Amino acid sequence: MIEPTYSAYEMMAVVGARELNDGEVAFIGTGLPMLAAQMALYTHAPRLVIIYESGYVGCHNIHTARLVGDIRFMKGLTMLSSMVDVLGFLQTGVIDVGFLGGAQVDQFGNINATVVGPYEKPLVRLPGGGGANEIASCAKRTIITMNHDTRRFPKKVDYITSPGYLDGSPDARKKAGLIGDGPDKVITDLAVLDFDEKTHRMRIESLHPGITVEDVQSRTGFELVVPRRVEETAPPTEEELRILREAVDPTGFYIKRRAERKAVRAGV
Amino acid sequence: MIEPTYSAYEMMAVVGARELNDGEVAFIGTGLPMLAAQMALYTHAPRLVIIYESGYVGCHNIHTARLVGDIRFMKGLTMLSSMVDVLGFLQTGVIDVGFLGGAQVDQFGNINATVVGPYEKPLVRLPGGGGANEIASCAKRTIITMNHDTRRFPKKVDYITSPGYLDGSPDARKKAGLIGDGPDKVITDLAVLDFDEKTHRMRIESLHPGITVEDVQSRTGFELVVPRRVEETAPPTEEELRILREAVDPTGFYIKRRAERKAVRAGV
Amino acid sequence: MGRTGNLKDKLLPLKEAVGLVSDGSSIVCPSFGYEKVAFAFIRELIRQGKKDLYLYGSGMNVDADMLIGAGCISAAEIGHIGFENIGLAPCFRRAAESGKMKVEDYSNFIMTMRFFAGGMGIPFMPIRTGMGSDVIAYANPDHVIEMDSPFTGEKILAVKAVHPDFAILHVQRVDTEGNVSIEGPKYDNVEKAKSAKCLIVTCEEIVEPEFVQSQPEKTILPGFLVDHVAVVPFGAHPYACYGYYDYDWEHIETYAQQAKTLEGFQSYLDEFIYSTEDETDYQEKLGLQKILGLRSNASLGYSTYYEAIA
Amino acid sequence: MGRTGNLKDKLLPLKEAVGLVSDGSSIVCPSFGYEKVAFAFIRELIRQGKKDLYLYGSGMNVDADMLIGAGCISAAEIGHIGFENIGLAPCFRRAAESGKMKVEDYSNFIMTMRFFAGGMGIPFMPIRTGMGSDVIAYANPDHVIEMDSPFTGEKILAVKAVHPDFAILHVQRVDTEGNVSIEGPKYDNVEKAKSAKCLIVTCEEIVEPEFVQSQPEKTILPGFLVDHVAVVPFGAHPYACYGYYDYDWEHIETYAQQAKTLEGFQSYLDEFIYSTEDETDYQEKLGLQKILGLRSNASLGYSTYYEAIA
Repeated sequence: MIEPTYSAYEMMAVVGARELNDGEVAFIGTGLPMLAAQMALYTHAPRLVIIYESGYVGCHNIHTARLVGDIRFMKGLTMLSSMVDVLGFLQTGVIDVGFLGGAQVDQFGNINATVVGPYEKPLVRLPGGGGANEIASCAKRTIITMNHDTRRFPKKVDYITSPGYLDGSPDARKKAGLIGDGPDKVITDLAVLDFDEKTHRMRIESLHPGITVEDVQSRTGFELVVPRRVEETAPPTEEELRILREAVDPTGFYIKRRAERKAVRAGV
Repeated sequence: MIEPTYSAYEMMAVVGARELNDGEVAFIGTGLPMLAAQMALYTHAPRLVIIYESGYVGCHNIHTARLVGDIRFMKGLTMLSSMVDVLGFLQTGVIDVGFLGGAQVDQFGNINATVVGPYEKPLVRLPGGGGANEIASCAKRTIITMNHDTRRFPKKVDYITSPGYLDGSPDARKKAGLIGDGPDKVITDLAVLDFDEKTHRMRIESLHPGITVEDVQSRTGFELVVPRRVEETAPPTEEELRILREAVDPTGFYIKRRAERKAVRAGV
Repeated sequence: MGRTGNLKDKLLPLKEAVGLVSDGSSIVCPSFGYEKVAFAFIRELIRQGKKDLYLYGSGMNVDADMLIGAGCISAAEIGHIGFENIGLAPCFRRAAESGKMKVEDYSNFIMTMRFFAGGMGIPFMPIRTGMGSDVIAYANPDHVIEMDSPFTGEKILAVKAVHPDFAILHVQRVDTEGNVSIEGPKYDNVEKAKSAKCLIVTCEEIVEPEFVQSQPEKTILPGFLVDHVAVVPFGAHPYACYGYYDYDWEHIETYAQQAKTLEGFQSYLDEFIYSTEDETDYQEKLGLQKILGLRSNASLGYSTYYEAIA
Repeated sequence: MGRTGNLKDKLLPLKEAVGLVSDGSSIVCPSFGYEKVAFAFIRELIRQGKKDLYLYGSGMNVDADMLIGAGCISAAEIGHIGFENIGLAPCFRRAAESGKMKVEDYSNFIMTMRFFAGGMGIPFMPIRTGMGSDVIAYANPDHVIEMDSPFTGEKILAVKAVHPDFAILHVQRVDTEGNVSIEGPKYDNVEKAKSAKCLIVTCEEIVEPEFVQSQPEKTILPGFLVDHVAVVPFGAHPYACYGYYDYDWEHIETYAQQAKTLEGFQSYLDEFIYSTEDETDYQEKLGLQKILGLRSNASLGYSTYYEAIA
């Protein structure tokens, strides 16, 4: 195996960007989705309409934003709106795609960002969902991104902050009153996953270069659906890496920090 | 009797202005109330906060506005808001005073601006209430202005567009779910009227110069409450007339047109 | 993909945009304050002889009266149709008094919040007005009813969301990505625009995205909510377009006077609508000097035409 | 007479304004995007040792974490408390994991619409989110429940209006009539401000009414909704104030690092809050060069400090 010249985090950002199509209306959550969205805008999707729950519609920021409410979005902004307004957009079903992180995702794509352990007496108190519940409830499709390990991929999340396919039954979302179609893809540091159309169980779509089905399954807390044919995820091109590093995140706020943290973790 | 040097319409505008106190928040309807509000701003109430349902908050227009949505309000405007927002203010009970015209007002201060005759087959189809229902429902107190004649002052209006004291019973407004206290004054070309605290029936407060109780009663379709002592309405001062004619309505849009119309009516 | 896509795919000549509105459609033409109303669109609806339109609105004026008089409207849910400080709406009177047109009377706020609910994707809104009055007594219970609030049990008015087939909005500017940018008052235009199944925007001019991005707080609608755009300079006449031109009060008074009789109304339509092929014709009929006279003063946003002639 | 009255009757020194908040009050400090947050007010709440405050919010960050760590908050209804792109909120973690603080978890939109309902004077709002998830499963049924819509019978979420005792908002400008004028994002600040029984505004500066009237679309709250005003320049630090100064990311990261331990958090409080008498002291501690470095660039509205040091 050739040592990749890019980090797993960069791979996720590039793959995430590719999932956003030009001309779509995308409601973006915090973290890696922010990087991926700006990457898409700078590469194949210059007409992507990026919305943040802070009320920013049509972001074309020239400096790297550090949070969804960052005032860096004011520069080049198409529409300065409000939370009532943009979260309201979601309810009308006009948002093509939502893009979310989280702390846990289960076999049916339900996301937990609230607690690890019992709700009443949590082992780890997480931030809570913010606007993620709305995005996951209403966007036509949702992309989820998370680092891949057993702890983060339990069979059942401790708390459903943002609904995926709920219990996986065919009409679960519709019965609950949700208008969006649910999770479409899960992008991790190992693979891209999607969901079986009938059972709504998570399924391997493509494996990142050098990763095997066993690698992924062994770091997943439930049984993945493995289709007969599993593609290899196309690695970032040189051009993609150049844009990501020089234009999207030139100060390395996302890319370097992640690398540093990972180094710290590995060292401990 | 000395011929007054002002028209009945000017008298109503001046008396209407006096009912608005400096520093109050006033939600103003179309017609004479617009003139009276600007008059108040130009005389004793420079800090009157004038709101129109079009979304204008804090009007200091320098040219005479012809309608509540007039773009002349943009000049000197404190806050450009929206209908949702300003009509929402009413619901929270922060509006001190509403000021309304209409086609009919009854003994309990209910206003009709919808139909003369039966609703299903009207003799005269009026415009409908616009935002007047909201103003009458929610302002802490309401001032009503109307020309005084039997047709316009029926015992019971044909249609309650904007609620006064409804059937006059002590808790009628509260029982209906209304938060404002109801009609306070009625300003006509003959008199200023208010409402009996207990029965909520319309009562003469002051008579315009030269007008008798009999004049008013004979042009009212129900029995008015007549207190032991009835004041004379103070006529417009020279200064008030000068401001009204030279600053508030220098083109005579309101004042001259009314005079012309009256002349036409009288001639026919 | 929502309604993104290039502006060039959304741009239509006015006649074609009007052609999308089939007989029997429900419409809302945001109008309040004789300003930023898609009046050119309304004239073309009349030229094309549209029938049985269902009209939704809050505060409406000459716009609604003209459509009603021309026989385009069979029913309406309204807050108000009248000519402020001029008088009653004569065509509306005739249609309502004769029973030819069905009317549901609400208030402006009831209608505004019904549009708000429609644009927010919720089935209804709770509000505190309308109660006690005949607005609720005569309301269609499928559209407006009293209900007990959850949590508090308070009595409140529930007003149902509306979703007109078409909203037609006039604005100053649309950028080449279809984003809608305005100057001046907003009224309940945004709520109305968002409530409709199909949003058609007429505008004074097309601008570059950079211009819109230089004042993003003036963007009222993102391009992905806009279905069609027609460029119609002076398209709000006889109403105003803040920062561009004032209302033509003389024209409005002429209309109000003529519309008092059926014959007068017919002659107004003949002169200004049926005998004009399009808006260019219409503008020529008004004449250059009138149009120049209504130009907005740069420091005011409206003209001082009326002060000058007083 | 509402809350009109001269600004001079509303103006209070920061310490007195904070003094109005008695122990046990419920509060909301509009905060989203590390910008326009009344952080000086929050520091003074901590200096004055407020206790048992009930915190309402949607998306909250360092502001909430610091109040919680300092022991000011006994319970909260929230959408989110975390440090975006930095990590978890350590004080919130300790308080929630130990059970010392009671938390009701909703979503940002649920909270935003609860403030909206409060500010609109209606008892609840119907919305389409939250359903299916554990947000509704663990919701307090006195605050958030499912209901059947009138008219359509659809299942919808009813979220109850909130009316905090105090809203404390930081803005760029208040005029001498108390009108509140801002630059940049609005988030759900207006809804939060309008929902409260008492609205306290801290501002960078007082301006003339003529200035506010020159851009009336930037006025977010009329003076008659404002109870008290405190002039607190640089009052949002370590957060930003668009057009004035940027967020102090280094300071925020220092806080995030120190707050990970009780001792570290205590030493942060000691250094920046308990050992400073007031905001002047606090600013001196930060130092002139830091404050100059964060100044907004005129063409951007934020600083390029982080690009410069990268």
